[in-house]
Amino acid sequence: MFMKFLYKSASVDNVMFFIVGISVFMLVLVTSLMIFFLIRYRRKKNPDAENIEGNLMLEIIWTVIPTILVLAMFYYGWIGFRIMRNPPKDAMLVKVTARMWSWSFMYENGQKSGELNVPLNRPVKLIINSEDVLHSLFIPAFRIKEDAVPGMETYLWFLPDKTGTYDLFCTEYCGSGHHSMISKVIVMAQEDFSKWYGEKEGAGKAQDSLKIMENNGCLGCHTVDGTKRVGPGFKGIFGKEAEVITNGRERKIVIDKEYLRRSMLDPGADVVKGFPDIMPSQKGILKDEEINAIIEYIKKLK
Amino acid sequence: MTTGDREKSFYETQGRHTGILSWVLSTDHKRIGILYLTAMFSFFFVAVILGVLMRLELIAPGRTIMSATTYNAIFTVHGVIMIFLFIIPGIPSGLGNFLLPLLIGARDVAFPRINLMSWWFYITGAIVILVSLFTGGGPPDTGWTFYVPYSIKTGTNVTLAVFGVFLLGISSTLTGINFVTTIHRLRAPGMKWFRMPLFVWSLYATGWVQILATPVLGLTLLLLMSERLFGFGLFDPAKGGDPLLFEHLFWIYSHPAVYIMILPAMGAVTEIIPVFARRTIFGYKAIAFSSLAIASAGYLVWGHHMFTSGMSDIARMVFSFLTFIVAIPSGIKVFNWVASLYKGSIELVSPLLFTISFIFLFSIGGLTGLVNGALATNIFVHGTYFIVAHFHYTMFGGTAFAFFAALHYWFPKITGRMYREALAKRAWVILFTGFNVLYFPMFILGLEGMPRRYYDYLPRFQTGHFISTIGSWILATGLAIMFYNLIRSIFKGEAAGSNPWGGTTLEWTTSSPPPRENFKEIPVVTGGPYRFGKD
Amino acid sequence: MNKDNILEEKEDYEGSKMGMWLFLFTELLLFTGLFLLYSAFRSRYSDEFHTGAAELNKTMGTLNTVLLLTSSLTMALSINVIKKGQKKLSVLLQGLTVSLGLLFLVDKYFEWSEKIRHGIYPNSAELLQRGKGETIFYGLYYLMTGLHGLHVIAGIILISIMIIMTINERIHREKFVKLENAGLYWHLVDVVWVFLFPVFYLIS
Amino acid sequence: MNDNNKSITGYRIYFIVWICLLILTATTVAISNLKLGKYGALISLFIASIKASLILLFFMHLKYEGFLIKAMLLLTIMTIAIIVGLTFSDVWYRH
Ligand code: HEA
Ligand code: HEA
Ligand code: HEC
Ligand code: CUA
Ligand SMILES: [Cu+2]
Repeated sequence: MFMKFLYKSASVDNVMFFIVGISVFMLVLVTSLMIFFLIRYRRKKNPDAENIEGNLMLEIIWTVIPTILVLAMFYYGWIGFRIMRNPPKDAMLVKVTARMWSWSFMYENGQKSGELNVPLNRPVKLIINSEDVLHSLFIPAFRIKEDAVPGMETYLWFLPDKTGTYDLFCTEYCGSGHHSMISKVIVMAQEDFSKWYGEKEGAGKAQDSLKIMENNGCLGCHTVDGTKRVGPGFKGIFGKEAEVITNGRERKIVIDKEYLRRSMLDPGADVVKGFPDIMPSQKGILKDEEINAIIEYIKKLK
Repeated sequence: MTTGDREKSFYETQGRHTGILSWVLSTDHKRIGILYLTAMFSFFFVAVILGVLMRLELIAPGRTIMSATTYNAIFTVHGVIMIFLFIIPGIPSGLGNFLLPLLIGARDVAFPRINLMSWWFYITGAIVILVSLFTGGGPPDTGWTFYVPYSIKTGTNVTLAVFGVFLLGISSTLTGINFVTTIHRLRAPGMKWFRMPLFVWSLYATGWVQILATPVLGLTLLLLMSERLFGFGLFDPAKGGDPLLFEHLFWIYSHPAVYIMILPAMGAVTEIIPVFARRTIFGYKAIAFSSLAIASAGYLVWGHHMFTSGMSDIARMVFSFLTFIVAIPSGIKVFNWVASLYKGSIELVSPLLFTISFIFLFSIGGLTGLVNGALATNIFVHGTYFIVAHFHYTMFGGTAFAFFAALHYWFPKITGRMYREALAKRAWVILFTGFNVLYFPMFILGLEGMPRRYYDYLPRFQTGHFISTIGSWILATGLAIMFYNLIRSIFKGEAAGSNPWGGTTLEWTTSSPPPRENFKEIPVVTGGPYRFGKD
Repeated sequence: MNKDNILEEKEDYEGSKMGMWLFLFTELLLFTGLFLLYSAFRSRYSDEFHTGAAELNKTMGTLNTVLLLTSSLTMALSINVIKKGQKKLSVLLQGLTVSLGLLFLVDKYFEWSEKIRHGIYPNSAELLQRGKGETIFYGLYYLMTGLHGLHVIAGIILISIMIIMTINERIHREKFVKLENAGLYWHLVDVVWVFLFPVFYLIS
Repeated sequence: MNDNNKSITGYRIYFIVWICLLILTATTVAISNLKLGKYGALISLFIASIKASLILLFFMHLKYEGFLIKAMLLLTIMTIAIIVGLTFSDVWYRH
């Protein structure tokens, strides 16, 4: 039902060509006139200048013509934009959650993934939210971008009309991992997509703990091999004593199940000393089983 | 220097204090101007080094010389220094202070003591920012835009840095008040509004922007500080706040601020063109009014920085429309400048060279601004290197090149000496080449999808980044030569005499450097500012 | 004679006043930012703003309004009086202005401390538990009245300096622009309050 | 400095203005007790504007100022209106 190759991106590109075309023309005009005057009226050749105070006609011309040009630019830009803001009714819905520093895509059947898998030629509507700070979802190949704002839903849509793998970036600065908040858009043929979609559906529950952590972005800040990133590493912490800051006061605690659970649901309550209080709360995001699975997993990491 | 009865220049008149105090406690607008210039270029130097370090890091994918945290701090500090310490005070507070009273035939600005005070705010703010780099949680890493909620959550020393910027805001506001009052009250007898040099017009327009926009920045920063200290929650969605309102408040100031940066620059080149074309300016009134038009339209467009922020679609449309309106008066200026060369008798010396390249580079920057301003294309290029290229073309290619032009042009007036013209031209060639090699690839990178504020990038972006880094070295060479030439000439240059270029505005009627009170006798003005040749 | 001073000595009456007005405009824009936030949030949380406002002490707010309005009167009179050379009366009126300003602050102090005693202050558990709208309402309440309070303090300091200058004859019947400017500042603080008052106390 | 004194305003006018201000304060408080809902807010803002104008015109001598200061104030108020108006093009129409 939709037209040609990269339909929407083409509309952006047309606007781009239009504006850049006019701009290049204007630039060449201005520059060549300047250079011509510099040569033609150089002092050696033209020792006596002529005082020309102005010319009303010219002023009007170079006010009116640019005005018309920029209004045309505005108009095309706006038309292109209107297409971008009106997703077709039959679009496939994908919920996007951004967090420091990973993306999570949730499909209508509840399936989660860290990459955006979409079938060919079906419009996709992305509903975007953020768990912590501002992010921005950018897919250069489809010329679309929209910020992920905590506490507010934003949206985007695009028509994946060519199979392949495309880059997906975060373009709103969000901390030290901003540059690594990169994912992929994989456009696959309908059959491949159905296979992927169905296959994952059954596997939803049996995901292992590491996968849970990957899909929820924990590994953007934590590691399982003991090194520190933005947050503490998980290796060997269970049962150890740690210094945390509670309500501005330092205290010592022993890392046990309860503490780990609290760390995930209410990370601001006890902040590990030496780390910033930036971890997003997982309340309402991780299910109870998932939390338990993670705790078990951390327990075993020796 | 000529005769013995020459009036003592302001350098030789110390005033109430001696030594260094005769500078930092002086209320002489010329001394204050020089204080600004010195301080500004010191900070510029720091920020330039940071810029080059960034480029070095970006020469290849992966870690080259620094960690991600360091990189983020560096681009933040680079941006903050360049914007708030260099380019905003640059022409108005630095050159403007020195020149404004000279241009309108006054002995000083309207409030000399407040002028000194605003320098002290400036320097204190600058010091606070520098201190924030080495204390607390380390240098701020938010980008110069300080977007919430990240700027509230990060553990780095944002509060102190923001306080520093707040002080700079006060400094800028006070300068604006001072200039507007000065222009209203202290014009020499006979200098009607339409006899003022066009630089003064642009300073006047700038002054109003400083008065009416900067307080909003002040408030925004106060709010950011109090969020960090007390957690009111105005910008924290968990407490009911709204991060987009912060963006509005920030850009309500920061878009008009880009016109604080460019307007005085436009004014400065408008002084230069007629002098070297030996003819009057083309379209005096059009240029004067376009300054006011740019300043006022500048208030209407801040939302174009927020086209992808989740703002309402109606607001996006309105702001996009208004954005295009600002382009028109800028265009008027450009066309009038070009027309002012027509049938001139043009001498292509370094100030004019810098001016011509200013027009060229600013046009590129401005025209790509149109790409940013159209909705469809903005969605694509926002947050990419296309924007980085756009604003370096406008700020560096625009404002800074005009600033360099102005420095060369008024150098003999300020120091009483002449720089080496041949060397200045050579520096210009290298600077101009380096500039384009450095920033042009960024347009391409942006269109390929390279996001800004990225410490690391995918290998497919490498070519562009590599060329760009090479460009930064060429540019550095050019700047080094230029500054070498200027600094050397302060001490060793030939004496310049009071009017080496044959300028017709009032500053050239007094000796170089000017005496403490600028004019032996306040001149009486009988005609327009640019009267060459016959009449 | 030190050269630095020549230019500072001569006073430009119109110029000083223009400078002051320009400064006042910057103050207006400073508060504009806050009123902007207020109205944006109000349109989102209008019910909560009403409940919030209902809890503020209207009597105290009204009292404060009267105090400030009266202080504006005494301030205006003090300038009139100095123009006629009645130095003592002017000092007295300025003193009254300062006292009324101080009373305003005392009133504010009681208001704030009562709220704080009830556990309502930025980021307090009580407030967070009441929900988003009220958190924002009280956030704005503290910010806006707080910033206004700071201006009152600044005004009090300024006028106190004026009192000293009047006593020292540095302000007198021929030279009073400083006093006028201080007055302008004080009236502006009053104008801001005139808007703060209905916006916080009267919308319930 | 002979022309400065021309702007001496009579004592009487000050007291009248002051009394008007107090009356307006009383009115606005009284109206707020009537609970007029949405209109109440508008009315109280309207009254506040009158009060502010009184202070500006008389206490701050705006009435006796030249054209310039008035024009400048107008510019400021217009700027404020623009800032608020354009921001609300977002706030009101966000989906
Ligand atoms: C000196 C500084 C300066 C100046 C003068 C400008 C001038 C302009 N800017 Fe720029 N801008 C910045 C500094 C500046 N900018 C900065 C710092 C940022 C990024 C901030 C950040 O995010 O960190 C930015 C970002 C920015 C954006 C947001 C991009 C984004 O993040 O999504 C937009 C969008 O509209 C924009 C537009 C414009 C426009 C339309 C002009 C116009 O005023 C330009 C007008 C000039 C011309 C048009 C050229 C000359 C005219 C002719 C030769 C005549 C013929 C032309 C016609 C057909 C009209 N700018
Ligand atoms: C006026 C403003 C200005 C100027 C002049 C510059 C100058 C430079 N900037 Fe700019 N830049 C900004 C303002 C400016 N910048 C802003 C506002 C940002 C956004 C920050 C943010 O995202 O928050 C930015 C961001 C920015 C980025 C993007 C970072 C990112 O998004 O990841 C990059 C990357 O290359 C960069 C590079 C440079 C370089 C290489 C220079 C070079 O031009 C520097 C080259 C100059 C030299 C190398 C000169 C060396 C001189 C000497 C040796 C002479 C001696 C001098 C004296 C004696 C005084 N800058
Ligand atoms: C934005 C970065 C970030 C993300 C994403 C993140 N964390 Fe954290 N985490 C931190 C930081 C920083 C700390 C230390 C400060 C604190 O306790 O709040 C931390 C602390 C913890 C702790 C306590 C560790 C200790 O040593 O005491 C646990 C457990 C934890 N996180 C689990 C998780 C899980 C599970 C997820 C994913 C569902 C996750 N985190 C996602 C940043 C993050
Ligand atoms: Cu997420 Cu940048
Ligand atoms: Cu802008």
